[in-house]
Formats: sequence, C-alpha cells, structure tokens
Amino acid sequence: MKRLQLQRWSSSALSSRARTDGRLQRQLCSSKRFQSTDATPVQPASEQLAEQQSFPSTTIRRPVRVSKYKLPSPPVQAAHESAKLAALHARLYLPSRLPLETLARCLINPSADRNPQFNNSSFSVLGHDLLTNYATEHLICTYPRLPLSVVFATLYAYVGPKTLAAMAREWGVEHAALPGGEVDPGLLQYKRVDPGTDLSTEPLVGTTRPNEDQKHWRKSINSSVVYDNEFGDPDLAGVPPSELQPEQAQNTKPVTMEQASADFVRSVMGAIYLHAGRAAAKRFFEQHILSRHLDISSLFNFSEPTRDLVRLCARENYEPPVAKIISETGRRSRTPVFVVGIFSGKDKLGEGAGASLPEARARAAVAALKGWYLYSPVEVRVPSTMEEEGAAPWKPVYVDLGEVVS
Amino acid sequence: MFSRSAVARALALPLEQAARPSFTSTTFRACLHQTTATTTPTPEEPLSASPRAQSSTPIPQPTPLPTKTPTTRADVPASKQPIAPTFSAPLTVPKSLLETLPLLSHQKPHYITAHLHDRPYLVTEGDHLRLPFLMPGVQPGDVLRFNRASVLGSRDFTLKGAPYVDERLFECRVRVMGVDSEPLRVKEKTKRRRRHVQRITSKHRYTLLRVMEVKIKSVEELQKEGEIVVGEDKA
Amino acid sequence: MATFITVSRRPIMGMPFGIPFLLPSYEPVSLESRRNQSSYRRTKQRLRIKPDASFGLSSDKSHSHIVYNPPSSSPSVYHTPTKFLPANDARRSLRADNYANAPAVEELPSVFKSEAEKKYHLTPSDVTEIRKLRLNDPMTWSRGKLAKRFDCSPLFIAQVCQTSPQKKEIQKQVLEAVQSRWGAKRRMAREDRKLRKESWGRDE
Amino acid sequence: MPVQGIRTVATAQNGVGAFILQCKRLDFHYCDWAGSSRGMNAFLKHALPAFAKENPQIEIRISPRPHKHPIIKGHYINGREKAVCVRNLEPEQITQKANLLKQASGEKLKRTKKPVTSINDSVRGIWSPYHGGLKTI
Repeated sequence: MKRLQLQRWSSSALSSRARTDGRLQRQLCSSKRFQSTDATPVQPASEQLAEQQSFPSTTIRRPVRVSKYKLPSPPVQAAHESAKLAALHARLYLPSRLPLETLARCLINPSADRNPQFNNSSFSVLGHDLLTNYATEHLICTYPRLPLSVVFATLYAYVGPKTLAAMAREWGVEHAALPGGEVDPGLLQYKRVDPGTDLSTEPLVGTTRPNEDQKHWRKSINSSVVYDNEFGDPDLAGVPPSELQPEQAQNTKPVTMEQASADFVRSVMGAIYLHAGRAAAKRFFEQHILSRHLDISSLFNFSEPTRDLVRLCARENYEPPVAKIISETGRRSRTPVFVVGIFSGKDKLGEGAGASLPEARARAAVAALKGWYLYSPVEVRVPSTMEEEGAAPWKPVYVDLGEVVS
Repeated sequence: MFSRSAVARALALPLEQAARPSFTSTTFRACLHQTTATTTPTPEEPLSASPRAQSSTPIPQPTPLPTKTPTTRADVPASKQPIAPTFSAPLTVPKSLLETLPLLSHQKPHYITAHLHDRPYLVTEGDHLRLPFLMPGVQPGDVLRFNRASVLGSRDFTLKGAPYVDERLFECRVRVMGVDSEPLRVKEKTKRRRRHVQRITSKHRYTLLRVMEVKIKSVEELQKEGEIVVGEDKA
Repeated sequence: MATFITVSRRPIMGMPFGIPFLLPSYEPVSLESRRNQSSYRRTKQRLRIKPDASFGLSSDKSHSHIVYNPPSSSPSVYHTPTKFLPANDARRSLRADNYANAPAVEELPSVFKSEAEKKYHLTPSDVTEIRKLRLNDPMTWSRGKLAKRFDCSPLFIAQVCQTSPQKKEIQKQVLEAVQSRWGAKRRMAREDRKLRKESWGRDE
Repeated sequence: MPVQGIRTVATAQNGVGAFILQCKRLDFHYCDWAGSSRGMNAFLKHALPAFAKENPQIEIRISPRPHKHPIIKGHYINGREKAVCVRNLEPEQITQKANLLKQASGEKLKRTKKPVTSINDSVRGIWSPYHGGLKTI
C-alpha cells in the first residue's frame, strides 16, 4: 500500500478542534461543572505556542476560543504541555511521526467526549480490527488444527478486553477521576460506572443473531462464526445506529475501567497504523501482544475425550484406539497409580496417569486429542509477511479438515 | 550506540584504528566477560527495541584488532577469561552433528546453559535472570547476546559443547531490565571482653535480565550464512 | 550417527520396557539374590545416583555433538505423535528410527478385564421390535431387560430408542426419593466425584 | 459441545518483546531556605534538564517542600513508590540517586538465592518414576 493513501485516510480520521457543531450540547453537558465553586476559567498560558504550531488543518477556519472548562475533554493545544503524555509517548517508544495530539485523542473515550472527531472511537475500531487480524492469522498459521472454541478462547487471551486492560496498566496509564477540559491530557478520560451497578443484569439487545429473544435455543459453535464476534460473544457492532437505544447511540453511557483501557490500547494500535504505517503496526503487535506468555494446552476443556478420540481415528482412517496399561503400582493399595497409553495400531497416541483406570484412560485420551489439536508446522509464516518488500514467494500453509465434530 | 560504532568500525576499519586504537571494543568486552552488546534502543529510533526487526542480520563483529584476548586481572583463571571471537575461519561442523541438528532444531522449546563468568545459567525463552553481581556499563533496555554456552537442548536431544558450543550455532539474547538490590544485611561482630557490638552493613546490587530469545540455528540458516564446512567425524 | 546411537541410554540399560518391575509379568529374580544392605550409610551411598552419564563431561569428544537422551517424564502434548503428523511434515522422516525399541503393544495388558466381542447380530426387524416393546410397556421393558433379551448392551438400547416422558418422570421421582435419603457425607462425596471427573477433561 | 475453551489472560513478559521502564514518575522535592537542599537546588538548576532529556519516559515533577529535607520519590508501574532522602548531598551524588530510582524495578527488596525464575513449563518435563530407564542401585 502506498504512503499517500495512508495520509488520505488519516486526514479523515484526524482533525483539529475546529468544528463548532455540537458545541451547544457540550455546553449543556458542562454547565453543571461551570456552576460549581471552581476557580475562574484561566486562559491557557501558552496560547501563542499553540497558534504557532502548524497543525494539519490549516484550511479550516481558526477555532473559536472556548474556555477549556466548558469543553468535555482537553483541548488539542494542551497535548504539548502535558508531561505525562510525553512520558507515555516515550515509554512506549512510539514513532515520532505519531504526534502527541493523536496520543491525547486516543486517551479520550467516547463516554467522555461524544464528538467522534475528538474521541478515540474511530481509532479503536481500526485498532481492534488490526489486532484481531494479526492475532488470528498468527494463531491459525501456528496451530492450524485448533478447534473453534479454543480459537475463541485464545484470541480472548491475546487481544480480549481483560488482556488489553492489563496492558494499559502495565504501560503506566493513569485514569482521570472525571473527564473535562481542564484535566491533564495524559490521563485516560471516561465516564465511570456508578459503584454498585450490576453489569450482568442488563439484557443484551440489538445483537446480530436472529431470534435473540429465544434464550433456550441451542447456540452451535458454527453459528458463532457468522453471528458472534471474534471471542464468541454476542456482537453489537453490525447494528445500524438507528436501531440502537438512544442512550447507546449518544455514547453517553458510562463505561467500566476495563472497557475504557481496552479501547485506549486498541486506538493506539490504530493510530500507529495511520501515522507510521503497516510495518510499525505489525511490529507493535508482535512486541506487545505476541510476546505475552500463554499456554494454549491449558485452554482445553473436554467433556467426552474418549468418544472424540474414537471419532477422530475413524475420520482419519486410523486403527481404532485401544487403551493399554503401560505400568501400574499399588493396585490393591489406597493410592494406586496407573499409567495408561492409548494406541492406534502400533503407534502410541497419548499417555496419562491416574488413580483409577477410567481416570488414566480419560487423561490419556485428552493427551492424545491435545496432541492432535496442537500440531504446529515446522516453519510458520503468516500471510502478512508477504506485504514486506522482497518477501520470498508464498508457500501455502497447512490447512486442516476442521475440528472433530460430534 | 555501541552497535552503530561497531558497524562503523567494521566498515571503516583502518581509519578508526588510526584515530582510536579499539578502545571501546576492548574495554567493553573486558567489562562484560562473555556477553556481546548488540543493540541499544534509542528514543530517536521509534520502535527500535525490536529483536525481531534487527536480529535477522547479525552485526558483523570486528575482527579483534590488535588480536589479543582482553584480560582483566592476571589472577583470573583461564576458564573465566573471555573468549576472543574466532570468526577468522568459517565454522566447521562435523558430519554427524549436521545430520542430527534438524532433530534438535525442529523440537521446540529449547533451553540453554549459558555461561557468564564461568557460572552456568540454565534458561529458556522468557525467563527472568538475576545475576549475582552488578554488570557495569549497561543501561535498562540494552540487549546483550550470550555467546558462551556449554549445553543446548530440547526435550529429547542435547547439543553438548567441548567444552563450549560455537557461538555461531545459536542465538541467545537477553535484555537488561534494571538493577535490583537486596535488603540491608547486618553482620554483628563481637570481640571478647569488649562491651561493644560492631554492626557491619552491606547492600549488594544485582543486574536483572530477561531472556528474549533462545534459538538454535537450523542447517539452512547456517548454510545461508555461508560459514559452514563439513568436517570429518573424528569421534 | 554412531555417537547418536551409542550414547542413547536405552540400549545400555538393555530393558525391553520403560520400567519392567511395575508390570505384573515382572519377576524380581535379580533382587533376591542380592545381599541386603544392612547399614544406613551404605544404603544412602548407593541411592546417591549421579546424573545421567550423557550429561557428564565427555573428555573423549573434541567437538560439539548431539546426544539422544529422552527424559524420564511424561510426554508433552506439544510434541505431536508421529501418526498425527501430516504426510509432508519434515519431522515424519526424521523420527522414523527413534522408535525402534518401543514396547510391543500386543504384550501390554488391556485396561478392560475382558474385551467385549462385537457381534452385529441384530437386524432392522429386531430394532423395530425393541422400539415397539419400549413404547408399549416402558415399565416392564427397561433398558436392562431389553438388553438381556436381545443379547446386546444397554447402551445400544439407549441409542436405538427413547422412553416415554411418563417413564422419565417416574424415574426422576424415584431418583429424587433415593437421593433425599442421602446424608451430608454421601452427598458431598458424590458431588466431589463428579467434580473430579470433570477435572479430567481439563487435565488438572 | 465436545471441547470448550477456557478463558484466561495472557501473562505479560516485559522485555521479551517491548521493554517498558518500570519507573514512571520522579518527584523532586526541595526547600529554598534550608542548607541541606543546597546540593538539590544546584542539581535542579544545572543537572536536571540533561537528566530529563536522557530519560524522556519518566515524568518529572518538581515541588517545594519548605522546612524539610530534600527528597526524591520514584513512582513505579506496579503502584509502589520509593523515596530517597538527599540531604546535604552534592549534585553528582543526587544524579546517582536519581539513576538508582530510575533503574529500580519497584518491587519490594527480597533476598533470593536462585538466579533464574521462569513461568515456562520445564523443557524436559518433571521427573516421574513411571517413565524412562531403570537405575541400578
């Protein structure tokens, strides 16, 4: 892709605080704060400095000065005065092409500033797609045989909201108690959920799944591919705004700390992609996400391992699996140990130890199934490496038949 | 920083040699006995702290200019002395090793017994390592490369050096995480018939490292680097 | 390749199985003929096992070499069994000679006491017969009785037909009546057993 | 549902990919009047700009603390803080102390005997008596 295109996109995603639409609403929003016993609004000290900066939007009319106490989020000019913001920029080794203003915008959640030109909603959508794209291609090329439910769980572990919130914490991002124009732009700004609110009671409406009101209908794992998001959760993204509830459409709904932090990390990813290009975004993903430690073999939960293994062997035309005792001790004692191996023909598929024969057999079947699912090719190459210049010709990766259906 | 100066020295060798007779290289190697600094992330190079982006092209080590093994003290035993890089001759690999190397390199994960000051550290990728001393001349964020290892292994196979494995067969990089210190130690000393207890305090400082990668090069990679000569199997 | 075979431990030990003394067929002949170690010190000394010979320093080698020394531990799930590798995987050919001395499967004892012979003797008419009996009189024709009559397993009966909802309801009430007489100990033991069984699937 | 996925969170390994310096903020407190702050004041005037330029990833705050000894306080990503009193110290010594706070990990000081800590599974597995060769005693 050409650099020019990137800049064309970024011009639509980035803009200064020049638009005056929605100012009335913002004033309404902040009128409560304005009436408080706060100090009188002070004009920013470095107005001159802010004016001198050559901000990309030179064609737009100069902004009408608004007191920063009336704004729902810090003004763009404040980004250069924040030590916190500069420190965060340097701590993440962000490219110098990514300006501080964009990083400041990444820190503003839609719940703090409703205007999509000043919050991070557009960045976070892009960053979310990039993160899931890179994570999915890495996962599917590395472990081509993983069943879908484990793919969902692994993606959740790598790029799920909990992990992204933990990442924001590990980056040293601090949170503002309440968003506002006078707040340091280096703080994450979002409207907090009132303490004591039960988040699980809210019914999910507006999902992409048809017949969502039928709670007792069985949801197959394959339908999750079509209707649900990349973690196997109900998806709200594809719904047009007219069908959403008025509160959701206005984005004034308070969010939890986890959601706000996750949106921040996603929007940093999107901002890097827009400003520094695809290579930098991919490197950022590899350094921050792929370097995390995850034991995929601990994510499996089999309900009927022996039955699955029989089906697998039948599907792959192997001899039916047979469980044999490899060794045992203390059969007549209180603490026996049996080591059972599962063989198909002469080959051992898996091995497990347990205190009873059924247990050892079940564990051996689990080990055999994990051995099947966790196959990884010798050399792993993901499709996005082809985007680099001078890449070697693409060799097709191993594609599996699919999971063992039962 | 160091990497850039090392590259510059490798490219413009005679000029640099005349100007400054290999001061940096020798002292640095003398300080960190068995480690070789490769990269130092600088804020000017954004996202440069990436091992993956830079490890593909190993920085050419300058051939030891006044070819002498740097020594710290005369009383340091020979086993603790740093090894001079032996890159003048291409790597010789016996045929038996070449045949069994794919078995080892295809079986992941790997562990390495890296030696630093003749002390072995058995590490895998991602491990946290607290050296029992304070390493001089390093900053948090620096990337070092361990180049002395006695054992490299996977689950079923072990590559054993005699006594050390050639450093061109593997890559083990660590990142300096910072400096840790221990709680204050207080040693109470008493002398006879002296109604006084002498309290001697000490507080040691240690360097923290994180193992970034442990990689055994495959046969194809060794052949690509062009440094492979199949030698006779003497065993 | 010569080093690779000679240093491997299994041929040196000369044992056909992993640990033969744990097998029922193993006769501890050699142990009986040995003298008893009466002193603590001597026993302790004998038990102080050195690390495996393959890990020691090899002075006779003048260059780096690779030894095959599989660990004494349960296999890792990340190492795909050779049978599960795709046909074009490089590891398939590499591993071919490593399993030469694996134990013979036929000699190992089975988990089950007796292998059930699969007869496949029931015809479609038998199946309709089973279904009819089960539908008409579910109280007398239970799964066990049907299995005994048609000489098949109760599992097969369950696969072939389903009982009426009334019978299910009755059975549920019977079960509840039985469970209501359980005390705290038995109830907890049953629950624990269930939880333990679920943990097998998670491999905990 | 033959196999289900268990949801977890991938564990961070700082330094394996990206490196985040654990010290996120340094607070410098000084006093205009007291003599014990003489070195600190000189440090703030002359040495601090260079220190801040060298370490852009650390947020630096300076505030007076009248009638008290000067201190440097480091705030770390794990939420802990570490304070060092720098009364009557020379500017060079204060630079050393600031570097000490910068390089620290923020963890509570502990005495450990093992050099390596790992969260990976053992490469060769955990020894079990049911596998591998038989030892003759």
